[in-house]
Amino acid sequence: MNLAEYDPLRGRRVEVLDFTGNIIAPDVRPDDLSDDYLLDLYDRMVFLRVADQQALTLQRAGRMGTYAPTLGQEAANIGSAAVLQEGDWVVPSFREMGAMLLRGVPLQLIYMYWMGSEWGSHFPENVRVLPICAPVGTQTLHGVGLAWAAKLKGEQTVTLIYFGDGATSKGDFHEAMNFAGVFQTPCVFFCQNNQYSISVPRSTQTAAPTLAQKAIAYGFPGVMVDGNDILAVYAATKEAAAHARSGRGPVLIEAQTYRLGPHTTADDPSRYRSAEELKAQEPYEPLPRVRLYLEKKGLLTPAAETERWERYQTLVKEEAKKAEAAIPLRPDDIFDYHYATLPPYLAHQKDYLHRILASSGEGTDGQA
Amino acid sequence: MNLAEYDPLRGRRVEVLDFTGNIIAPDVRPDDLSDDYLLDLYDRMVFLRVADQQALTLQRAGRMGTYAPTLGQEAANIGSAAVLQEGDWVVPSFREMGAMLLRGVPLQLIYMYWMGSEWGSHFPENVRVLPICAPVGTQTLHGVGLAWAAKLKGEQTVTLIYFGDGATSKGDFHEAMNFAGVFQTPCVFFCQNNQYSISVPRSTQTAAPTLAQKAIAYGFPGVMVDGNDILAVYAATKEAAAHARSGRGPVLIEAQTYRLGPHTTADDPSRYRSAEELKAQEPYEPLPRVRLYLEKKGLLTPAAETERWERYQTLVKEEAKKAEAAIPLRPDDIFDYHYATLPPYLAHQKDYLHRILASSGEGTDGQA
Amino acid sequence: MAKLNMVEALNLALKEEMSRDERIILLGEDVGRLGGVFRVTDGLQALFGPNRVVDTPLAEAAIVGTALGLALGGFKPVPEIQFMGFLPAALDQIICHVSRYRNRSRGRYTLPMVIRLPYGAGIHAPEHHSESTEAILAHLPGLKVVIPSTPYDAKGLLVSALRDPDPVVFLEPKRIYRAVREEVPEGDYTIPLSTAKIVRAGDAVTVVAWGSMVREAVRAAELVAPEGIAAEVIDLRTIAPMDDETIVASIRKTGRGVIVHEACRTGGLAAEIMARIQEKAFLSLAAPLERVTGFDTIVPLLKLEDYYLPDPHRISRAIRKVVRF
Amino acid sequence: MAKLNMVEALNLALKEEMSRDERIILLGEDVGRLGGVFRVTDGLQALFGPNRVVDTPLAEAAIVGTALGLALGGFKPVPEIQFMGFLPAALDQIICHVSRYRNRSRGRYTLPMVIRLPYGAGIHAPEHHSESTEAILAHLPGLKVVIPSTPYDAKGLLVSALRDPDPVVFLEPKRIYRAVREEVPEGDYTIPLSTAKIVRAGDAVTVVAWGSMVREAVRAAELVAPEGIAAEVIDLRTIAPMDDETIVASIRKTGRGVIVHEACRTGGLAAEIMARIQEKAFLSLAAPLERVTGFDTIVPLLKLEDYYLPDPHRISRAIRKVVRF
Ligand SMILES: Cc1ncc(C[n+]2csc(CCOP(=O)(O)OP(=O)(O)O)c2C)c(N)n1
Ligand SMILES: Cc1ncc(C[n+]2csc(CCOP(=O)(O)OP(=O)(O)O)c2C)c(N)n1
Ligand SMILES: [Mg+2]
Ligand SMILES: [Mg+2]
Repeated sequence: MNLAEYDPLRGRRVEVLDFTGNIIAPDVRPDDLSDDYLLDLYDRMVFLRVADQQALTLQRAGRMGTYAPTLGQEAANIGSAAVLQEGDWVVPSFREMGAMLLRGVPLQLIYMYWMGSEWGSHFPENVRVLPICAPVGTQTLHGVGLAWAAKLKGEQTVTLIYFGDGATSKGDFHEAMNFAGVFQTPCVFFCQNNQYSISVPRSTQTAAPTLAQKAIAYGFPGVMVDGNDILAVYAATKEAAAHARSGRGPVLIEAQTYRLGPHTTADDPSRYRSAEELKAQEPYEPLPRVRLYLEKKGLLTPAAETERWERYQTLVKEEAKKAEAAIPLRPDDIFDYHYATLPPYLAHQKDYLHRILASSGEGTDGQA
Repeated sequence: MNLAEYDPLRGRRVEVLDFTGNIIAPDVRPDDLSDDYLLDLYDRMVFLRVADQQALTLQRAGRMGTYAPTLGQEAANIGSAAVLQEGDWVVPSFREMGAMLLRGVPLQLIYMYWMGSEWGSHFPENVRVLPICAPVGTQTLHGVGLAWAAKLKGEQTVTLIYFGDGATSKGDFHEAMNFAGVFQTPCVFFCQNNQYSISVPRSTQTAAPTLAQKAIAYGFPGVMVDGNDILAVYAATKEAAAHARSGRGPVLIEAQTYRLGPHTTADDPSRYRSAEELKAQEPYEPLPRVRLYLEKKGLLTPAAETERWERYQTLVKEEAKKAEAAIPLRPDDIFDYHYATLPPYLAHQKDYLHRILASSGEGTDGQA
Repeated sequence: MAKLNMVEALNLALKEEMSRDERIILLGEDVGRLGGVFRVTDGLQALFGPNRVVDTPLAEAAIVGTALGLALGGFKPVPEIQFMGFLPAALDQIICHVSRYRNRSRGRYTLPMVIRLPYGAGIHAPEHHSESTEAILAHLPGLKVVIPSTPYDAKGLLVSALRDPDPVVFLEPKRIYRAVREEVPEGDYTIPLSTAKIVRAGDAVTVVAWGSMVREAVRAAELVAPEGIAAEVIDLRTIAPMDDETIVASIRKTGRGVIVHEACRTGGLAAEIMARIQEKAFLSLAAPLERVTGFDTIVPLLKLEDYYLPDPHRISRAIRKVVRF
Repeated sequence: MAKLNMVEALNLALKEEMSRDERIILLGEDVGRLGGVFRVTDGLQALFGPNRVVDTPLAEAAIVGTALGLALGGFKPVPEIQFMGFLPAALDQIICHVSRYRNRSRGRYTLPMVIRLPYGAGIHAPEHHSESTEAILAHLPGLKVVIPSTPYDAKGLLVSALRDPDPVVFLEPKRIYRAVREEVPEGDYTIPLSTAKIVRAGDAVTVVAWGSMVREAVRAAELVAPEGIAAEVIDLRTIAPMDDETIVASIRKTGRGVIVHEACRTGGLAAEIMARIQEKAFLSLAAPLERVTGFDTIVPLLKLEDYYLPDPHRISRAIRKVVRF
């Protein structure tokens, strides 16, 4: 496919697989995305969905803190990260569990993060994924810096930077896009436009009819894609990554998806969107269309499908248990990672905490 | 003129008067901009140039602090502010002395500001101009807020927001443009693109070929204009202001001009731009073309021209003297304007300063 | 009289003042339709319309910066920053402009506005949702900074802030948003800014706290009471400009002091209070002042969060220490 | 050995370290072609090329935020913020990320980077060009904050900062950029971070200062010397993590202290130093500690600026006051 053919000002977006499971643009489907590979990606989407459901279960049971679900955004998560190669970086926001898993972050760690442990961001050395980033939009700058570093080192790698529709309103997004344009950093800006920023609908977020057209402000291409269509997401991201990798500069992708769940487990979406709206979106969600396609192709049987879901349900429960078991409740951890060497005053404060914990409440030593 | 005809993506910009003094687009020239009015505006351009030169003289003589000259940007300054009506607001950056003067800020006050007195921003009650703003780009948000206020009050006023090419890289500019689009605030974003941000050329500031096209990111029109052509600036700003005033939302204008002087009196432009580049720009500067036009029309004689410059030279010297005389050297002023009522600790600190000033250096009272 | 929690008391204050003063406009992320993520603005958009309770795009600098413009344009804006962890994005506007406009223009332009801000730890929130950086705000000339600790005070202080001619940052301790209920009258009452309150009288030691730490300090005072230690607990309520006279008067009486805050220790506001006490009541001091604070660390994620916060046990130890000095 | 001013000493430090360590990249507004508005980076782009000395667009958050990414990518970036008045725009990146990355990831990701920042008043600069908000930075866990006061120290400290594994904010007092010359050797020497320096010995009173206030403090010490008052002047040099031991040891000897800073008073770093002194050396204190600081106001524009800054006269009065207490 050719990015230039999808000028957002002319309203075109990349679409390959419709919601009934039919390929509507066979020419756009990349060569390397075989049916077998698609089955593999479907597998990852299912795994993501099950892992997401498990997180909600854990949260409801008080075993996890506030959690931001990915329900409905599986295609955007998986289809985009699937195009990456060794050495590429992922810079997530906080709704990219699928992309993080795909690039090698163990589910156990992601659970540990949401359970409230910094060890959940202690990724394995070979995993090129940045930690989850809570302050909306701020991570886009880190991604541009990473891409810039790769360029300066002469690496042929790409940095895939995720953020939401809400993030496009932040100054940091603007500055990141602009630096990326100026320094022609090899990165792809991947916007998961899930139509909401907590309660604020996309229409209130900006007066621009599309988010993709924001790229025009920075002199590089922007493209809209059906974010619930994994083949379209894959095709567009692959093209964008190739563009960036070959030194032609950054690309913005607006993946139009829909957040089927609440913003986080602390949210009550019924206050700001109707049951009808939600219902109308359900047919377009990303999983059934892939299943239908694969079934038509004879690559998926109902039995295999059931087996898959069950297997993953077992697996994610195990990951959750491992996560809980692996979280160290060491007060020292509060202090030990602020500097390469613990400064004396922090050693003193750590010592104080130990004394407090040891004390019966009758001690006489103060904190100072 | 019709803003829509000047799509920046198609490279068109508004031009009316060429640098030889010929009208090249008579149809674009607005009806209300008669030759007599143009003479009046020329007068203001001359005044601005003389006031600017005087500031440089004052600075060199140690009678003024660091100063940011407007040399070369007279058309952008005057042509834009000239379209405003009673009740409209001007939100300046720091290179808009012309616009400020035109909207009623006494030159004396502007001199006082650059001489280093906060009283220079104590504008007369009826003057709707915000203080000079040093942190680049931050004022754009204030302008959007002011315009929003006008809209909420049902006023038919417009806010004219000035900033430079460098400012377009700041997050605040982005957030201001986006809020303006979302809330359809009646304002005009007026970018004086003078090709430099101190030493950084426009080409390093953004990869977008034009700044006007940045408006596309926010869903409202952007238009390029020859910023050294006062008729073009007037025409475009008038159209943009009418657009905003009638409730159709904001407009971005990129006035392409050139900073003929240093960034400020503290700057040495020879370190980053060649004498040749400067020389090549001089023919396009805004004053001669208007003079040539008016001369051809018989509205300006060499004698009148000489008289004008001399008269203004006398006038600005008087303003400078008045400014110096009017700056109160009251230490109390440091304290008295932080809150509506002076809090006790500030009263105490003020008192301390008085004692320090009164003391011979042998006092025994401390600051606390 | 209705027993309200702090969220309800703040909501009532906003509702009453918005009815009284048409210039008041609320703006921020999710403050309208949703009623705020903590529901402080619940129901207000339905009551006052989307022009007065405005859902904005996600942009903290813009929320504060356009509020500044609204104030210059004759309104009394009440921007909300959703969590204090996201305040830094608005600090440029606050430091460079909000705190300076009156002085910069020698009183020509003034900014009546109230920046609302849920703050503090203790609710097991995600990363960046537990910050307590009030010391930064208190270091900025031209601002007023208010922190209520009870529903009643919250209403009275917010009304005062809304009627103040200068910009006020109003910090809401989210840990006690719903933790306490007390009688909060409808209708007009105010609590003047910059007045501290003695919430428990005593003559052995002065304990100064604000926000969610007031409750902890009172509990600590209760812990040591059986030991014959009468601790006087002061709720600072406004941290800038600060009512240090009430503190100093108490120290003159007790000769001993403990300052408590959940913010990290170094450069926290306890240091300023200690400096003032020793400047103004040095000879009254019978023991070194103690501070009980958060550690000089990032607030830990929830698994370790409970180790971080000062609690009655820690405060009581510090009280005993200064008393037995 | 060459006599250099601070600008030249910093330039030399950058040049030598950039030759030594290829990972060092300078980035910021006007740092390249122009060599920085104060010429600290003069000639470096010609020497190391535009990829290592990078003129950026005007965007402070991006300068720091992309520097963070460069550091994660294996470089050692040295972002410059042109004036401390424009630091607030980058504070979000500093507070939410630069200071936290190591802790957030339990050491998996670290950020060797040095944020350079001319700061302070006294050069009659325009509005927003005289700020001194170091107390805000010192309140942030995870940062180191360094402030040299002489050319020699400037080089030695900057080299240490550049070799530090953690993020350092390096504040350069522009008032003394060109005010002093002293011998600054070429080649390798470092001054360890977090070590204060006794710049003048004495036993009657301890005066603590940093940046441009060190010179004022020394002059004040000279003013009172003929009166028989031997003031010990300490240059703090690193304000976070702070070498309070040197201060406390001095106070144990002198029993008296004056802290000087040009930043505004309330919540300034003097408060923290006073708190630590009274925590650690209460019984040594023979008089209340005094602070001589900027007022709790915005730094005035140039016509009134001279009234604002602490000077030898004010400091000497405070010294006499504590000595005669
Ligand atoms: C700077 C900042 N402001 C506010 C918040 C609180 N908040 C968390 S997520 C969110 C909405 C984000 O919307 P979007 O960018 O569309 O991402 P989504 O949650 O839809 O994936 C808000 C307001 C935050 N985390 N960071
Ligand atoms: C936020 C901020 N960063 C840096 C500066 C220092 N500075 C003053 S003007 C300027 C360049 C501004 O360029 P531009 O916006 O094009 O306006 P111009 O000076 O050309 O009129 C810079 C970097 C500043 N004033 N504010
Ligand atoms: Mg969203
Ligand atoms: Mg410019």
